[in-house]
Amino acid sequence: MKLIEVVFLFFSIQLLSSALVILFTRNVVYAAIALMSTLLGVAALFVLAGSDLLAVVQLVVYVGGVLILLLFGVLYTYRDPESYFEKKHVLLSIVTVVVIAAGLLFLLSDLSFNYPTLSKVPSDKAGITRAAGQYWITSKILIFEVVAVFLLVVLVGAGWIASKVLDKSKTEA
Amino acid sequence: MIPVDYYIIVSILLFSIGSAIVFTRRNILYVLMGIELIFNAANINLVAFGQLDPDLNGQLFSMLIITVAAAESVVALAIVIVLFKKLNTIDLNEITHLKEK
Amino acid sequence: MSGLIPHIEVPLIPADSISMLALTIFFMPIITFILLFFTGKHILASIRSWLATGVMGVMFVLSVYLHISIKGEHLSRWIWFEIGTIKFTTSMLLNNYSTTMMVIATFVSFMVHLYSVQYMKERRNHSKYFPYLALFVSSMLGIILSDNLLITFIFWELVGLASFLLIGFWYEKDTSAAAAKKAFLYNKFADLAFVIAIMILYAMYGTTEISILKELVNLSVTYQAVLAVPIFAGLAIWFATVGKSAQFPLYVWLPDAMAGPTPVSALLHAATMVAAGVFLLLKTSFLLIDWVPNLITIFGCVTALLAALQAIRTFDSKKVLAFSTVSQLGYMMMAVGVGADDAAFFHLATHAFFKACLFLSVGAVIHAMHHMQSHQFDHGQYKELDALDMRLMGGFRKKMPITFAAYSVSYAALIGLPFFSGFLSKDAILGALYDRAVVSGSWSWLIVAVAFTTVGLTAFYMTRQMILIFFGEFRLLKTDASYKKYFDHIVESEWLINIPLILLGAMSFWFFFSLNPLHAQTGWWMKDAFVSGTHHEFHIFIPIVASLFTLGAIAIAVQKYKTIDAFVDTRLTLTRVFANNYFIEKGITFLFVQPVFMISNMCMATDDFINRAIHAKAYFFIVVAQLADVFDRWVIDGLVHFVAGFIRYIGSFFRSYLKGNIQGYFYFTLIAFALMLLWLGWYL
Amino acid sequence: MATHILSILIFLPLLGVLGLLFIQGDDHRSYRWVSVLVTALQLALSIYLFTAFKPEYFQFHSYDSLVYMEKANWFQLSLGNLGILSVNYFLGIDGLSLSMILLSAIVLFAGACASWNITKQAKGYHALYLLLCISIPGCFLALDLFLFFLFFEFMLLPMFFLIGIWGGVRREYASIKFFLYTLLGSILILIVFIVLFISTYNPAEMMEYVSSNAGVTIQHIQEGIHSGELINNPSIIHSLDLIQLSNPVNYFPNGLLGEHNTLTVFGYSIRTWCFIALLVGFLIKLPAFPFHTWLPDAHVEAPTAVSVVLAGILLKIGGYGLIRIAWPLFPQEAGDASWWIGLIGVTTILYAAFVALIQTDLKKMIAYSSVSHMGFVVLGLAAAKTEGITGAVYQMFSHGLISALLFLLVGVLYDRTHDRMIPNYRGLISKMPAYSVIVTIAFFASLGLPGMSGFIAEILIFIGAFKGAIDTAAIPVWMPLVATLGLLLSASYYLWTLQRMFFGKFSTHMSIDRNTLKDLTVSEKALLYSLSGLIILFGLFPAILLNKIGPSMEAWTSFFINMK
Repeated sequence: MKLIEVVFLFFSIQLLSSALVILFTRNVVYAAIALMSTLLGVAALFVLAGSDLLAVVQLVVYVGGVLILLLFGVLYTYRDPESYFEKKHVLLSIVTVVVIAAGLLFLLSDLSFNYPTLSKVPSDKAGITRAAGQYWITSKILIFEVVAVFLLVVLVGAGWIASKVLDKSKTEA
Repeated sequence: MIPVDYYIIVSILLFSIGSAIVFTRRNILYVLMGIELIFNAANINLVAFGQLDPDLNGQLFSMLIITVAAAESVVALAIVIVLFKKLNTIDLNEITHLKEK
Repeated sequence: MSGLIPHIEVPLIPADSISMLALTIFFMPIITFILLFFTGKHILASIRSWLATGVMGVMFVLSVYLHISIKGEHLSRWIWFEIGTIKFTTSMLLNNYSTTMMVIATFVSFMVHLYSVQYMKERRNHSKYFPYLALFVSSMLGIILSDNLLITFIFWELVGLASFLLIGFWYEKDTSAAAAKKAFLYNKFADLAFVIAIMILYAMYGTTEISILKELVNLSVTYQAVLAVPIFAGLAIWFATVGKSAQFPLYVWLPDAMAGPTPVSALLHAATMVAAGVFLLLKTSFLLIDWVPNLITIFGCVTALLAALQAIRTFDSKKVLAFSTVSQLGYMMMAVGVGADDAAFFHLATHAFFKACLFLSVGAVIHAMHHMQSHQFDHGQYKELDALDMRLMGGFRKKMPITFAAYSVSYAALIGLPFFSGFLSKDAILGALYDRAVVSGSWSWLIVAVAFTTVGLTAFYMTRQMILIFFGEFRLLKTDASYKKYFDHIVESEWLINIPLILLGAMSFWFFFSLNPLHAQTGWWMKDAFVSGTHHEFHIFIPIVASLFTLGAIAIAVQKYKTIDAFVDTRLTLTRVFANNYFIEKGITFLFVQPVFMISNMCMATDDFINRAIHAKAYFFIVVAQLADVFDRWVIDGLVHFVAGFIRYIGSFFRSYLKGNIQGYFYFTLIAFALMLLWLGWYL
Repeated sequence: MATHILSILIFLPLLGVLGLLFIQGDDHRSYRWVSVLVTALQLALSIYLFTAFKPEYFQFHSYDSLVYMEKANWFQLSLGNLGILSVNYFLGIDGLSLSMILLSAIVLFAGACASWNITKQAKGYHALYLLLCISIPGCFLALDLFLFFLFFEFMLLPMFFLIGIWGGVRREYASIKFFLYTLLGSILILIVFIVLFISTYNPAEMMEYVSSNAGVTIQHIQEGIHSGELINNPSIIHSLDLIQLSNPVNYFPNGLLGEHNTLTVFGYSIRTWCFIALLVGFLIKLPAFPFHTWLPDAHVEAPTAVSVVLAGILLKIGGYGLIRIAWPLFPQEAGDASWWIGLIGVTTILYAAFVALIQTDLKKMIAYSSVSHMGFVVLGLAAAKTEGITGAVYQMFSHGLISALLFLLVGVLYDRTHDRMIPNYRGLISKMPAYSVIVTIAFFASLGLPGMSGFIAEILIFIGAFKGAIDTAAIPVWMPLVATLGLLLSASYYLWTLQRMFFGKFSTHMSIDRNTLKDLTVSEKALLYSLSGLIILFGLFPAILLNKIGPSMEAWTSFFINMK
């Protein structure tokens, strides 16, 4: 077992166990923290897969953006401590996980991938960041622009929906 | 280099857990988190296969997914807020308005 | 057809200075009308009335000047409008005829205005009265001056409008409103003939210029070409005057028109409305050929006799005068019929003055009666009092001497006593009738006999009116002695009323018309006033016989009414016939009005029928549409509904498993996903 | 600007409609200003047109006679063996259109002012009204029959909704009746247009195609068609250019309307049937007996402004169509049918007058009087003399003004009391003096009192009809004579109404609130007085209009006589 596989194993267990925490915890705040842990683990896997740029993006977008939003949602919907908690469905959860995972793994075991032989390894010492940046910014610029505009529209729209409700609640109060 | 199969196994497990969260939790915030996990599972797959591709298309795709997921969660949060304002609950068992009357 | 008549160019002639003066006179009342109509109640009543009166006085003075300074004929003609090359002209003809008529019209109008200033002072709705009078006068001037039948027709109708407005002046009284409508409609009916005359003349001769038409008619008469045209045109114009100049059988509107204010009646009867018809007929007398003049004579004769007979039995003081006017108009028409245009116009002139005077003096009496009524009203014991009823009058001779004097002078003129104007003009007409009878014989003698009889009748009913109004006791006291104290208050009218009476009364003397008191042929009037005029032999026996008739009738009347109480003066059958205007109106109602309403109802029914037919068509379409709808719904739609329903059934079966919970949907997605995986695995 | 003045005149209201889009809120005040402003601009433009129009002696239906012509090809459609359909955007103005344009501008402006009090869905109302303002001048100016029909039909749409939404109690019934009646007429007209389209060709436009062949003239093409060389050629151009249609050479000799065609249907030629279809189509619009029953219902139910436009302009389109299209295209048939047309005219005059006499609804009475007065137009047309035809056009013009005034007056009363029944009022003159004065003016104008515009029109029609009867025996002599009774009847019903409603002691039916009977306001006075002023102006000085349109009408008559 190579070191890198050990590292992979470590992060895999870390992220899967954090995910299980989300599945089983009754406290939504814990769940949010566990989610952060999971996302960090995924970022680590990205690094291991040689795409350090994506790992950074994962950190910035998910941990820095989505998670904060979720926490805000938690705060906003806070009513009383009871609502933090809900009844556990441990058995149901386990059954579901097992059934889905088993099915998929069973499927995977039947599959045999023909991996292509690598003509060149994209991740050299400098990482793929420079190459990826140049490549995306030049020949795939359209996708970036589409994504950018889409994001802008979504953000403005979401802000507008929420602000309207908030305004109304303010005037009602 | 770690075999792609490993990644796939991790992603399958992550996807299963995420699905389980979506199916079993009643709090809408948990459901959102589950969806994020599912997204991440998909991303892991893409990145794993993407390292075999010199054109980096897999990574580009997962980049797209990350942004879409971010947008999705923003909209979802807005919807949660509206829902909470309107129905005063985020319990999915109580939000059954889609049912045919 | 029209090719047979030579075409005559219609030259355009600019107006000379005399014509401009006449135009100025014509436009003065129009401007007054516009000014007073639109200022309405915003200016003081006295300013308004004096302004109108002043304008009328200036017009009179200018007319006199025009009449003196005019020599020969002054014709001016302009283009009114043109349709491409077709020109519609308007023209003005000044000659002795028209200027004389202008002087008469403006003088009488001036007098009536003066009178009205006082008369209308105490009556309501003052503000529109003088503008309407101005409109009346200006339309009359238009008829007098215009040399174009189309333009004449315009003013002809405007006279009708003005009379409508003035007769209906006290619109709150139902009789007034009805009389106004009646007057307008009777005139409108006759005016249709005018329209037809214009149509005929324009279609045949291509113009409506009277002077051009005159040449053309003379030409066609000379050539003996299409004589029917002037005959029918003349007939139509005569029928138009039957309405306006109140001839049998359309004269019934005139007595009703007494519902208007008394000065208006005076104007209507003397110088404006009824005179317009005779004047027009004189103007277009070249159209009256062949048998048309005889027809005119006969109708004139019938009118004179019937109206005189009716006057005998009427108790309404103004209606007596109205019937008298109708009767005198009959005389004028007779004169027109026998071709004595000069005599007809002469009688028109003299009649204008004395009839205006008669109306105004009777008006003064009525004014006094009204005073009495309003006095009573002041004392809070108002009783409806017919101020026009001669049976309630009497003894006004001593109370109102000036009025009495004016009345009796014009009375003498009307019945044709020597030394008065009526004597001259009536004798001229009688002489003309006699001359005609000598020539044509047979039935013409009957006309002469009726004319002389009517002279007697005129004297009779006028004497009766005079006695009833001015002599004897004040009979109102017999019915209600409480009027005594008011009767004692009655005094002579104000000077503004008396001056017109005196001036108009003075015009009844002979010397204004002829220095020879017995015969007008040598007077300046007959000599100068006419361009055309045939010479008549003077028969000394005619005035003598006429005077004998007159004196005899006076004697009978005095004998009869000196002692007999007026209230007994009723013979039911005759009165009923007279009061109903010989059932002319009933006949018109029966012959025209009722059928019109019958046709109206029939037309309305036809309309309903058309509507029903359309509805039936619509219903038919609806039925067809329903059938198509049934086919659509059950056969074509049925198939579609079956397929759709089947699918919907399946859908609803599965839907019943969903509880509206989002996670439920996830489950189903998952199941579907799993099935897909299974399927995938199966194949792999 | 001067070259496109006609287009500007027509499409100006489109700007107004766009303007309405940008006005927010339910406030009807700003909408009504848009309508008034736009129609005022249209009025100013048409007055400019009117003053700039120079009367000259010209030929009827020739390109030279049109002042301010606008012509552009709109589209061309190849129909295979049938040839090519060419549709032109073709506008032009001559004396006939000039009078109608002036009238419609005046009446539309009056109607816009009368829409002042509309509060129910004001935005939609004014938008529809402005659409009406487009289609009406368009109809009077279009000289391509395709374009004409487009505008003609387009008028129905706003009219239908204006009656159907803003009308009285039975508005749905009235609007549907109006729509179906008029649609029937439109279908007949459309059929004739299609027949015209397939049986004519347009040599002028074919010239443009073959202009590469030097030396080919219009005569060559016409000779080619007539000798049969060019027939059945897919490049033959058909168009509905009215000027070309007026030339009998441009009909295929063997076509449905050609001179050699011997096909008959029920014993009459196709040309006769086409004329009858056109006649009925336009008589429905006019309307004439027995196609008139839509009018009283439509009038009674329509709101005031729509009544004004309906009586003031829409009826005139029927008369305009007869004069502009039916008579010039089928002169022979029109001449042959003159007896029947005269009969329709006289019947309409008398029939409608009789019915008007016994109406108890004031608005219905006026509606029937409109029918009666439009009968004069038919009578004037039947005789086909210059005087009569000019009288007919003048009658349309003057009746447009008078009926607009009358319906405005009814609207004034209805606004106040919501009751139009004649027996329910008495002695109104003492309560509403100014109103009564204008009513009297309007009534006398309508009954043809001299000094008002109606008189000039009617007397011209009478002398024209009688001249026609004497000169050409187009109609029998009794027709104009009997028609004069119409004058008496209209005097009867107007004076009777005047006597019943306005004279006598003041009293009203107990259902009427007397406090609502207020006299005219200043703005109402301004509108009504200016309309009555116009009526008197055109009655005293007919030269203003007649001198302008006279040459055109004379050219019309000579054209008609030559073609016959």
